[in-house]
Amino acid sequence: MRALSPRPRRAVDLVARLALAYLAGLAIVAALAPLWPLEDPAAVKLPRALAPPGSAPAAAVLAEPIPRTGLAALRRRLFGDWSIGPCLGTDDLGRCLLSRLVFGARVSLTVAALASLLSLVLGTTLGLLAGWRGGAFDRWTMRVVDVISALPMVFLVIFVVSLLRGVRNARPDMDIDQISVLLFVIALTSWLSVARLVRAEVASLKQRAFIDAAVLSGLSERAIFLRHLLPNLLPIVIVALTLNVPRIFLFEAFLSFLGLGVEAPSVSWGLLARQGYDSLTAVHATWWMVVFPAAAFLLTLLAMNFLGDRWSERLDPRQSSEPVA
Amino acid sequence: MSAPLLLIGLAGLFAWAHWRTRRAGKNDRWAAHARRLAWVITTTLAVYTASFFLMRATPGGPFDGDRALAPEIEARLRARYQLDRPVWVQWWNSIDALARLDLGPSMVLREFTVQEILVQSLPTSLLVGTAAVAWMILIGLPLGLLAARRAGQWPDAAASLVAALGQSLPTFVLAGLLIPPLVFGLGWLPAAGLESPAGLVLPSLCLGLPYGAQLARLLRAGLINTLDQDFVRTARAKGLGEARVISRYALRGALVPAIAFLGPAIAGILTGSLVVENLFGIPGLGSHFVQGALSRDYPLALGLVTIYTLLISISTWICDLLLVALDPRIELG
Amino acid sequence: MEKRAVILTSLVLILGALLLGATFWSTEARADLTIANGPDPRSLDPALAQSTADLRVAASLFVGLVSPDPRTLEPRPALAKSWSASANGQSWTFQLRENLKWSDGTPLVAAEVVWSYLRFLDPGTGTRLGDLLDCVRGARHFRETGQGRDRVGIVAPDDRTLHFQLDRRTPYFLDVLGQPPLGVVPRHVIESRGLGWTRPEHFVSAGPYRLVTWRLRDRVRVQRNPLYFDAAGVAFDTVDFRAVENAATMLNLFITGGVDFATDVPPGAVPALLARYGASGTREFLPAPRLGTFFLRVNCRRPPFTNPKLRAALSYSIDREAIVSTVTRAGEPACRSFVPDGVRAGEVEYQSARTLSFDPGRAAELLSLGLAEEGLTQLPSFELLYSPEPGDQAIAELLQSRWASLGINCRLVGQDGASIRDALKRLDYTVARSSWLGDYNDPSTFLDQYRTGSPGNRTGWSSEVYDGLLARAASEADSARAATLKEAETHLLAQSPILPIYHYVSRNLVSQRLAGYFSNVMDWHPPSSLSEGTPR
Amino acid sequence: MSGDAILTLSDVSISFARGDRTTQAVDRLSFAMARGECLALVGESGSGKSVTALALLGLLPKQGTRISGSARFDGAELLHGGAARVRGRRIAIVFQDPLSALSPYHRVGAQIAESFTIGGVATSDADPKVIAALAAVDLLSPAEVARAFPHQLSGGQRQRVCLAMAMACEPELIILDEPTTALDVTVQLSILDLIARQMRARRMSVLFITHDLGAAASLADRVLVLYGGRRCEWGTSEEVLSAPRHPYTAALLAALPRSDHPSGTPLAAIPGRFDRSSLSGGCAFAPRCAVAEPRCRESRPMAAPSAIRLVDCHLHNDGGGA
Repeated sequence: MRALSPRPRRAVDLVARLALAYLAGLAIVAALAPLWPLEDPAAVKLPRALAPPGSAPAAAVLAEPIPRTGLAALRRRLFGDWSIGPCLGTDDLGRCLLSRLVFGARVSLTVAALASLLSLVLGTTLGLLAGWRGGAFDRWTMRVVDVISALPMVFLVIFVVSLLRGVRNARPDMDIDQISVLLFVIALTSWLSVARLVRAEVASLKQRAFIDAAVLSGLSERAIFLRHLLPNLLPIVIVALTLNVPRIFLFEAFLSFLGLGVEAPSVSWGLLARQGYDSLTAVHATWWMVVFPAAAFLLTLLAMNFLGDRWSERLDPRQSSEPVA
Repeated sequence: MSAPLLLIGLAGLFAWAHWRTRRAGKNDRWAAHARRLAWVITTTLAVYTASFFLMRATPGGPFDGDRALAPEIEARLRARYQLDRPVWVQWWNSIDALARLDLGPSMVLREFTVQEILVQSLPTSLLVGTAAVAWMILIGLPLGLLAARRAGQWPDAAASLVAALGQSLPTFVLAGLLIPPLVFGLGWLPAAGLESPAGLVLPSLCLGLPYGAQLARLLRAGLINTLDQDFVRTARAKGLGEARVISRYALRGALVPAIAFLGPAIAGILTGSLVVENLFGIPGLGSHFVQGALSRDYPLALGLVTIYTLLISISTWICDLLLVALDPRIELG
Repeated sequence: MEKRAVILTSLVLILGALLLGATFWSTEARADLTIANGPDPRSLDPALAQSTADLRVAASLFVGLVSPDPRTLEPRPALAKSWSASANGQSWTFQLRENLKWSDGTPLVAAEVVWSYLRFLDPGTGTRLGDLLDCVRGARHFRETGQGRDRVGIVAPDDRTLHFQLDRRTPYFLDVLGQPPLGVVPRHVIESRGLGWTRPEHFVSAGPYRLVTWRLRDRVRVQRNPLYFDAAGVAFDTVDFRAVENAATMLNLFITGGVDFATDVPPGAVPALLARYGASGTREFLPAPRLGTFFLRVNCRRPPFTNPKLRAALSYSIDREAIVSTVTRAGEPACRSFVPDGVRAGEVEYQSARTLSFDPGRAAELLSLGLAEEGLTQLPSFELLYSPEPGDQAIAELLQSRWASLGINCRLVGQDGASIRDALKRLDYTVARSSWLGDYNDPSTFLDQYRTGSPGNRTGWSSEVYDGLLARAASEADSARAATLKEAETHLLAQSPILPIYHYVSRNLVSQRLAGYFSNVMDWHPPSSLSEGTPR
Repeated sequence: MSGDAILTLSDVSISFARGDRTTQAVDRLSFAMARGECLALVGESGSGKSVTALALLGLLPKQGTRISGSARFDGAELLHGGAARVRGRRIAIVFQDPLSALSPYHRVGAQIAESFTIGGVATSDADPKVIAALAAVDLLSPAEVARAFPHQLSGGQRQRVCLAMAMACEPELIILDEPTTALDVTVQLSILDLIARQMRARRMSVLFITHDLGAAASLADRVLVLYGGRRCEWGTSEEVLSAPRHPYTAALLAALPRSDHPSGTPLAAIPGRFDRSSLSGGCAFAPRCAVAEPRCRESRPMAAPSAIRLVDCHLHNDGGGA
């Protein structure tokens, strides 16, 4: 029999539910960003630059041309000219920080989600195959992983940005932006760590008796993967993913620090963090520009970590069984 | 002509490993090491070549400045650094030089060769990197242990909070938040520079904390997993104290994924030091690396890519060795 | 067994770290004066210096025939003790001081000064600022072709006399000679050491300081040169130029006393700095106008901006006051012309064109006129290139937002400096951020850049009228020349290949304990003229 | 009960709370075993055998586990944290699956040596003792085995290693938790034989947990039959196995394949299956009992204390048991 895992307490489950609710809420808020009664995140309003939270009046939103379709049009119909206003303060160009956080979540979460998905699929598949098959396939896959992970990201970014500008100038109709570049570069690299982890785990799982039993019982490779390996891999994969997301956030922030992040008028959390840092000096700090983006990062990752832990524990096949004697 | 020699040597190394495997069996240690070494060299060459052509494909050149150079001057400079030759020839020549361990002269910092720049900055990076790894372990290990031992209880939640804090704040924000209290408030630490051991504290902390947080989370997951395993129960049944059960048995299993993560983490610490170097005015490799790339200083950037590749390859190699030492069921690849 | 291995490994690591650390922590005592100099100097060779950070170090190590007065910028005797010009201003003769010596004790003679200048012009040296000496007869030809070295109009009739023959009357010739890139360099060392001559172990100079250490990304340490002709007038014995790229770090260092002189401040801190360290505070932060302009280049070869009306429409739609009051905030003057105020044109002060203004109405009018001429109904969206420098993005965003309200849509493209320079070089851009810092105190350092074919042009703009006006000005006397230059500038601004935005100010943080710091338009504060002083 | 009892359990109850559900694994279990005796704890899966063993050694997770009652080992209380003092030194355990019970990361020799050092043997003296211990459990090349990692050994070898490890400190009581279940039949016999010999040679008390009545019969002096965490029957193995008095014991024995039955005779299966949720105030076996009466479902049968034979069954106790 297996030893019994600790009983998750009610409070823990409550927090897990809260975390899930927060992430789901954030995803909805971000996805439907244009629908909310927020100001245009790019609308410069110089007279109220660097206004502390709640102190600045809301700006008239209708100054911009009225959109005919989509969420933004629906927003007009629902809320008209009304907006919540810059209740989290404004940045150095008087733009509403709340609105920028919401629209920034759109970019940051999209990039993180897509890159995670890709790393999940690519990393798990390749790591699994490499760990399972071993031999030449394993060696070659891991070599490729080594080579790519040794490729300097900064080069890649500069290279892709420049290349893309060429494409954009040649084909102005193709609407490529910096976000796509970001996605491309991050996606290219985020699967590596997952592949490595999965491979190591599979290599160790392979030695376990239950896999031997499965092989001996003549189960097809597919069935072994699906029924025996994947369930055992899930916990580690989920942890790897919850490690990947902050890495993506941080990489994006790093690019913003270098000035190679998303292009205005797009916003991302990394860019907001950079602006927050810029506003934080030894003699003066506009605290809201630091605190709110940092809190956004923190809450999201906290929720993600918490949920990841909970999931990986729940999904662990060794822990889900009833205590037996 | 050193490049052909290098390639022949590389092929020889592969051949020897193959021969040795045939003779001494699949698990022969020397064959595995030889093959690994050969792969490290191959990887380095592959990354070098990929970066070489990547760099040449990006617009801009090392001699572009805010003020244009007269055509005659630029032509002479290009001739001096052989940039007027076909790219393939340049590539072959640079591989040839690389085989002689000659990384060439910097094209932007023209009074220096790349080796000289490395000699100046690599020790700094290693120093800061070592300190950051120390922070990583100092933070990650206890935090992970605490969280796993008290999984689902408040110390776990607190550790998760600290881990998320460490993971989620971009380095520059972290530095921005740490500097005011530690530098201005308490006056314990210098604002920048490595003039004293105290100067090492903040940069390495900023660099190591995110990785420490990740390590903590990996350890937590791994420990919760292994603490549940039968052999840990056996160890307890033997009458071992809890500390020894964890340090000798449970941690062993939990360290496997953590070590697998350590390789890339060390690489990240070494390469990711740019921001920290910028913020704390530290003369390390990172800023040369990014500056080399941004100013299209081909030899400098490529030389640093080579060094990084080697460092990363070697750190993963060491981690793989550690893994084998930790878990005898894993075979040396 | 593993335990022993772990202990051993950690011991080795700790020992290694301590050993590594020892190399840093055993460094010399603190310098008498520490300057946060910005990015690493790329070269200590004055001929190769280009950034202000490079030039600051070069100026402390080398000296030319004359040197600008830190207070008035008037050329003062340096290696030359006296000089005279011919009546037509085309022939100059300089007398060197007696007993000039290099820092290694070798005597410094006039022939070496000539050699120094010729090396500066030699295309093999690779200087970017070679056009400084274009007024000298034959200099440009030699610089551009490498031919005719002996036909350059610089000769040394004897060990202490130098003779320059100029192509035309050049009112700013002495200002040029005072520039740091024209510091005199030691032939005897350069010829024997090659590129490595700037290493501390070989280094020889004739300036106020000589080189002690140069650690990349860390610092350049210099020490008083006892053989400098005015060694007694140099107050600080050792000076550190610390490589600090980040302005926030500079500020932190300054506040904690790590540096005495910071050369930049973070834009976000400017208002607080002005309040606390400004004129009403400790007077350690006193931004002052300097000769430099931040502007946008427009690619005049890329439709529809081949049309000057459209370019002018862009110019009239820029709210420059908003930019300086919200982004830069250190009192930068919003541009009314390209050439900053306070430039001298020989004996007179240059009155710049002052034709720029923010006029949305006029912008809209010009826009519709230009579009009609081009057969367009709407201005197509174009790209604005900006660099990662602090404040740049905010300016770009501000422009984008303002233009959008006029129906001008642009897309912001953030690129690294090298990519932007490359785009400028190949004219592969539409609108790009640019900046220009004047080399010497004369409008021509700005206006000459837009002459047809000038290497600094990079807009594809070419105007016979403009070239003609500049050529005419070159032969005129001071006040007439100033008027002609103003006419040229007016033409340039009307044609709008460049859209000036604001003029730079100095952003130095200077410790109270330093005396000898004077605000001037060249932001010229040689460490050799600073001294320990009473708090201001 | 016997005056020289090495282990006495009285009213031990163990329950697990997981989420909203509470599972009663062991329900007021009482028994005693004498010094030098081998007691077999017999029951099917889920009857609470292993949980009892783990509880005795204090190896159940603290969180969510509720233990009540008392278990005295040589006079000292084992439950509620007392086990840590005697674990390994005076009471040892051998688990069911020798592969997972041995650490995959350490050499076999090192794992055994550790047991010796716990028993007070100096680290430097441990190695020859390890070899001797391995030789004592009939391993052919003990030095080689000591150098091996568990995954390099066969199942039988591993279980011998576990035995050697358990016996390293010369414990007074050894708990064998289904030590042969994971092994081949031939290996099972040799291991049982080894255990029997060691037991006699070392005069150890053995708590032998098994679901295999045959193995119990061959090894044990006495047998305790468990069902649903409750005691059914206790007595000498001969009595219990040849003349079962509890319907459950009888059914268990009937389900055993026997050599004296002609081949082809179907095995007598116990109808129904154990369902924890059907446990009520009555006899645990009542739902599946062929002879159950209404009172069996209403009140729980408890035998009066006796030193010879205990049968927790209303029917038996009616018949004026011993």
